[in-house]
Amino acid sequence: MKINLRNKRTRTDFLTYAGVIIAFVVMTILQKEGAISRSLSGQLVPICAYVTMAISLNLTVGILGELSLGHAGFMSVGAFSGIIAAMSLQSAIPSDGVRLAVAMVLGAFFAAIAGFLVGTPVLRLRGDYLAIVTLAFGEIIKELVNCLLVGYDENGLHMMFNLNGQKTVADLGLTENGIEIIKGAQGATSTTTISTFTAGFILVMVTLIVVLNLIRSRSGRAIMALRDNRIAAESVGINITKYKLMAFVTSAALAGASGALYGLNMASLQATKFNFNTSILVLVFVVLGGLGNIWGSIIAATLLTVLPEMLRSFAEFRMLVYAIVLILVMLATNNPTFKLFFERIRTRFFKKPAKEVRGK
Amino acid sequence: MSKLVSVQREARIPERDADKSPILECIGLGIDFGGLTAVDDFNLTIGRTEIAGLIGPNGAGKTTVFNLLTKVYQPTRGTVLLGGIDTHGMNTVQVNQAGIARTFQNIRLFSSLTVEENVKIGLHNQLPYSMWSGILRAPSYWKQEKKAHEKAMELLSIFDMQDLADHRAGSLPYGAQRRLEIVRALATKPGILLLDEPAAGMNPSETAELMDNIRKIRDMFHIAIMLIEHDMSLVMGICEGICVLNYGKIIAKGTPEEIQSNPTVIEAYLGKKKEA
Amino acid sequence: MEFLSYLISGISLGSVYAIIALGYTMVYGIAKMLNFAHGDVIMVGGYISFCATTYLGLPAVVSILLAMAVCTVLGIVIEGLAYKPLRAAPSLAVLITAIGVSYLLQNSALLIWGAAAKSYTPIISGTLQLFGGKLSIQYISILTVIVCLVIMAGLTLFTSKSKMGKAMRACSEDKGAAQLMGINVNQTISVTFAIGSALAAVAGVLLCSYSPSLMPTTGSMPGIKAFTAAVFGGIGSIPGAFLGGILLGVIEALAKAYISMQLANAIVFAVLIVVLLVKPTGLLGKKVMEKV
Amino acid sequence: MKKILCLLLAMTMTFGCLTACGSKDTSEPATDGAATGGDTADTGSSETIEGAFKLGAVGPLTGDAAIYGQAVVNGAQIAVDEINASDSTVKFELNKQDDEADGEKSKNAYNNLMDWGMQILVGPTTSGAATAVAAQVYTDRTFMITPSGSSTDVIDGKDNVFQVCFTDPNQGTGAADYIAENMPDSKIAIIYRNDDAYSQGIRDTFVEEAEAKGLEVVTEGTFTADTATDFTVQLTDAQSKGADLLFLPIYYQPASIILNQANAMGYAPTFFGVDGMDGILTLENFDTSLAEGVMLLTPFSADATDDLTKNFVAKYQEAYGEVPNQFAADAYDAVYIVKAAIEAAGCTADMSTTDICEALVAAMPTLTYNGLTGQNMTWQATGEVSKAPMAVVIKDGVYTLPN
Repeated sequence: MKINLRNKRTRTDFLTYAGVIIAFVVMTILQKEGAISRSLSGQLVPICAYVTMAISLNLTVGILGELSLGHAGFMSVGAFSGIIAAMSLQSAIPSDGVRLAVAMVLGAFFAAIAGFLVGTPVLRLRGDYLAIVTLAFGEIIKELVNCLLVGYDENGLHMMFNLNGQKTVADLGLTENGIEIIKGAQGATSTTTISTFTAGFILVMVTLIVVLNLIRSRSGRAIMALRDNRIAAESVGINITKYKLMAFVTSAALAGASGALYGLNMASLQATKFNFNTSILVLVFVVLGGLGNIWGSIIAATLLTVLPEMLRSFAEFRMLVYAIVLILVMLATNNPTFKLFFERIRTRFFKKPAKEVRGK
Repeated sequence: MSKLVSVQREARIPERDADKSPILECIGLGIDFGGLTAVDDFNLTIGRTEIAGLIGPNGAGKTTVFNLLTKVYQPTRGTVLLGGIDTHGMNTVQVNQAGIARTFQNIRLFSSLTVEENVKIGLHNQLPYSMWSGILRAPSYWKQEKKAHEKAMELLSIFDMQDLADHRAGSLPYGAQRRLEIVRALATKPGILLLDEPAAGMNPSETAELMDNIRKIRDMFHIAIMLIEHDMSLVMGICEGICVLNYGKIIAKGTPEEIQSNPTVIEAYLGKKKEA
Repeated sequence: MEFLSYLISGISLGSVYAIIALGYTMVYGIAKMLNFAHGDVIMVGGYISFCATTYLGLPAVVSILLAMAVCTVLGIVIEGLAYKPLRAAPSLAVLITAIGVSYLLQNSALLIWGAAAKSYTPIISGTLQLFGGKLSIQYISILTVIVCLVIMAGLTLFTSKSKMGKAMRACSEDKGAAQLMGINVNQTISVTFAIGSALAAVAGVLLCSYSPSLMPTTGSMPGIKAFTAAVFGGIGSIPGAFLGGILLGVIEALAKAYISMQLANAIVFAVLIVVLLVKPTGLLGKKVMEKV
Repeated sequence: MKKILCLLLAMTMTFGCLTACGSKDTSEPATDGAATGGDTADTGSSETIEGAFKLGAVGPLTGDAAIYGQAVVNGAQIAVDEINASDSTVKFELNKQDDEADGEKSKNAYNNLMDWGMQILVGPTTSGAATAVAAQVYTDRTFMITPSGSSTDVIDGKDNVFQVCFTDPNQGTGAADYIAENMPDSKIAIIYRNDDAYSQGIRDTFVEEAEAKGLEVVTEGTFTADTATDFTVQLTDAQSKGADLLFLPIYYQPASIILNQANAMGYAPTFFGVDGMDGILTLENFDTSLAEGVMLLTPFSADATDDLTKNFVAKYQEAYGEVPNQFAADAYDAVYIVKAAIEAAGCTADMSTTDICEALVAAMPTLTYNGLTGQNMTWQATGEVSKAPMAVVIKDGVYTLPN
């Protein structure tokens, strides 16, 4: 199994892995030395979660080519099932690391189920209609979790669905040693935070391995074939539904794992966190990083998560600046005039004309 | 039933396999779009290794016939037998697996992928390793991918395109894109290959080369080829049987010589073109 | 009788959705872009009208006209600065830009008008009492439905009869061909945005009259709901937007009343999903066949 | 690579552009208090004081909940300015950070403040965010006092986290007790926001206590952030069930819509709110006649005639052009409570954050504080405040004590 670095794609993949590993090692050393601010070190786990979200959404939007506006819904499913798992297994699995791993796997599993349930009917739709249905799904998940009451005691897991708003955690009938895990709208408020940067790094690596290896395999090629030309893909015998679903479910599962990581980093988490805005936030990472460009997603997710924090000196102008940056970046990367302008700057300063295979 | 399958012609190419049963039989095939009948009463039989032509004026319904055969549209009536098996109820993917491959009038490549990947996608169903083997890079992945690479290169070599393997399909010149589409279709191991205007946009020398290649493909893979083409020199040059379509109906069938002398055809179509 | 009250609530709310959806669907139909900033233009319209009546003491009608004028200019400026440069860009890039514009408008409003909510004075108040007071309909709801119908009829006439309207339809079918026919596509799209934004101002005034509280985020949720309504009715279709809006409002009200208030929104979205599965292009949407 | 280059360039461009705009803004006289309040405060004198305690304030300054966060930082700013201008030996340096009412952003804001060297945290403003930060604060041993994070989850099991506001259950039972005492025969309907911890929390304990006291709750209506524009269904339901008292454990912004829509429907029950309702009279352009007869439990009233309140309201109005609401008052009190605790514990500004924390935690239960939001406020070691809720009724557009 030798790695052929002369192949451009293999090289890009290899550099992506290497970049993530180097970033992790550097950050860990700096953190040990106390050389990075608390502000940044506090963001490391969310960054890992968002990077995973961005990569997984890129699988749907960039690789499969279907616009999803409800990716946060899968994150939500993963987050809350991960929290339930981690909280109820506290005594069964004393090791934080193992429990976190189990929670992430379960989060991924339940999100995958959600992905399958949504994907099966919905992937028959196309374009903006599919987008609106994923948006709708994200909103439905949010509302459902808002009605969820979950507790755990020595008799096991208690779960209740608060359909009419009349029930409270007290109705779960927990014993004295019971813990209230999810309290409806109040969300999960007594979570023991067990997520670590190392766990986040491992998740990002696993995500990279899954997504990159998938793309470079026959299944990934089939998925990209669907994106490029659905009719041609069918004509060469690619089962559209199967591969759409494969991409969608994989993407959902990774989002679920990311949600579990995120959820177990927060002492308090409400379903409303995973709303339309969060889905959009992740979509912005993907589009800015470049559709189908995995390392682009990683960098965009990191930069854009850190950016609002760097803008704190702007006080209340902060989000305004963020919005302007967003618009300008979109213009700069997509407008022919701007592109030409940047190209010129590049050639002037780097004396190396852009080498790119240009399509017709 | 028509006698487009000229069994006698078999004798002209003795190295063909002995199976004389037809690969494709259309019986009373037709489709309506709303109230409009696009194709009606389409009867055609094509032999195992025959090269057949489907011609007719613009809008005659030629591409619709291809779409019916490949189940892009489900026929309103009629039957398509593929190697004797009824394709009723099959979808595009299933008829492809049953042995029909095609190219498109307006090229439909996977343009952001490389030439090699395009061919490998054609080989998709011949690479039996699972998603998990792919993600975990199990031994079967390496073995199958190696095989796929070799096979893709072998197929590309038909048109001498091995050197282009790493290029983006969308960046290829027009002619090469058409050839790649044929290679990709061949990769699915079809029993019959449908070519939709393969020579469109080609100059005479390229067309001549294409004619040679079409014959070569037939002889190499022992498959039937059915093509839609406006270039009469190509059609008359390589087709063993020709079917003429006008207003969705077959107006004539026969050998190139018969078609050329058919008054109905001349009146409907060839008469005007022939002067050119 | 209660059912009727609920139904009326639903229609009232639905008519507000419908009026927003009309703007959405129009821009989508011609520019083929999901203008997520539409809801925020509504918010701006509401604030302008609020300022005109409260600070300048102008009559309601003048305030509406002023709001329409400001929003029209705003729409043209947004289109010219943010969307026009991306005409050739992939639709996702435009989508993200629209989201950027939405954030920009919200945060500008926050800086200009402050975070505190403002109470909007409805342009007309009062209730029509029926059956001895058992059933009441707010005048503002009646007005909204009427305005909605007028706008719908106006837009339909405009797109089918006027030269500009025909140009719009041509652009929506095929921009390239329209260009070749001598239609100024850029100008047509700008006009579309101008009309869409003027409609947004009207919608803002009616929304705030119905639900009289103004905040910088006032427009975002109704915007999303109206977008849903537009898709529900078949995006790009003018009667579809009206139908979608009304249905959405009615479903929301009845779901609240008879199924679960908790899940009213979830039910609305679930119905949307079911409708799209049965009719993949919405209730009145055109089915587009892909040519092979 | 090209994209990243573009990104960086674009960022630099905007930074340059906006710094220019920003500096121009501050040089001009403030025209809108709320908008430029933060800016003027940043350049205020509080920053350069030697030996001052570093105080952090966190709340949503942007987004949906910006009303509350801005009130909190403004209230805290007034208290800090007052203290620094006085001859008190305790001085403060205040740093205000935005958290968009989001747990993750709130933790970021907190970490950012810790990088700055914050010694005491006043915030976060909203319950969810406060709970997320409280867990972090507990492990870090930083002293935290939240003006308005009212859920019990905020303080549960965290000895160094204190509240200025009532806890939600406290308000729910308080309201039910008050109704049981004064209007025991009411047919009660509740409209609450079920995706909001605050609202749901109060509703839960209210219903529990109402049951215990034998009150009749005829119907409950809910809404979420996404359905907060239309309440006619909930109101029709309440009306048809014959409810004559409408309990609204919600904030004043949606409450103002409910009052409007109920009025338009011709439905006029007694409205009963909790502390979130405070502020309804200050809502710009709000027709206060709609709020006639609304009862609410609130610890703070901007119309109170005591000197402390009058002074605070006047200063707030001067600085920010608005009448302060309960959030601002809570934050104002929080700063003074911190000051009192520092004086009681004898802390100095050169002590470490954790030392200050331990000293203040020990001092808090010994304090008795009289402030804007209550007389004789005391704290249990759990962090919960004990103060008497005050029921007021709105008459002629002002709060009056009910007869």
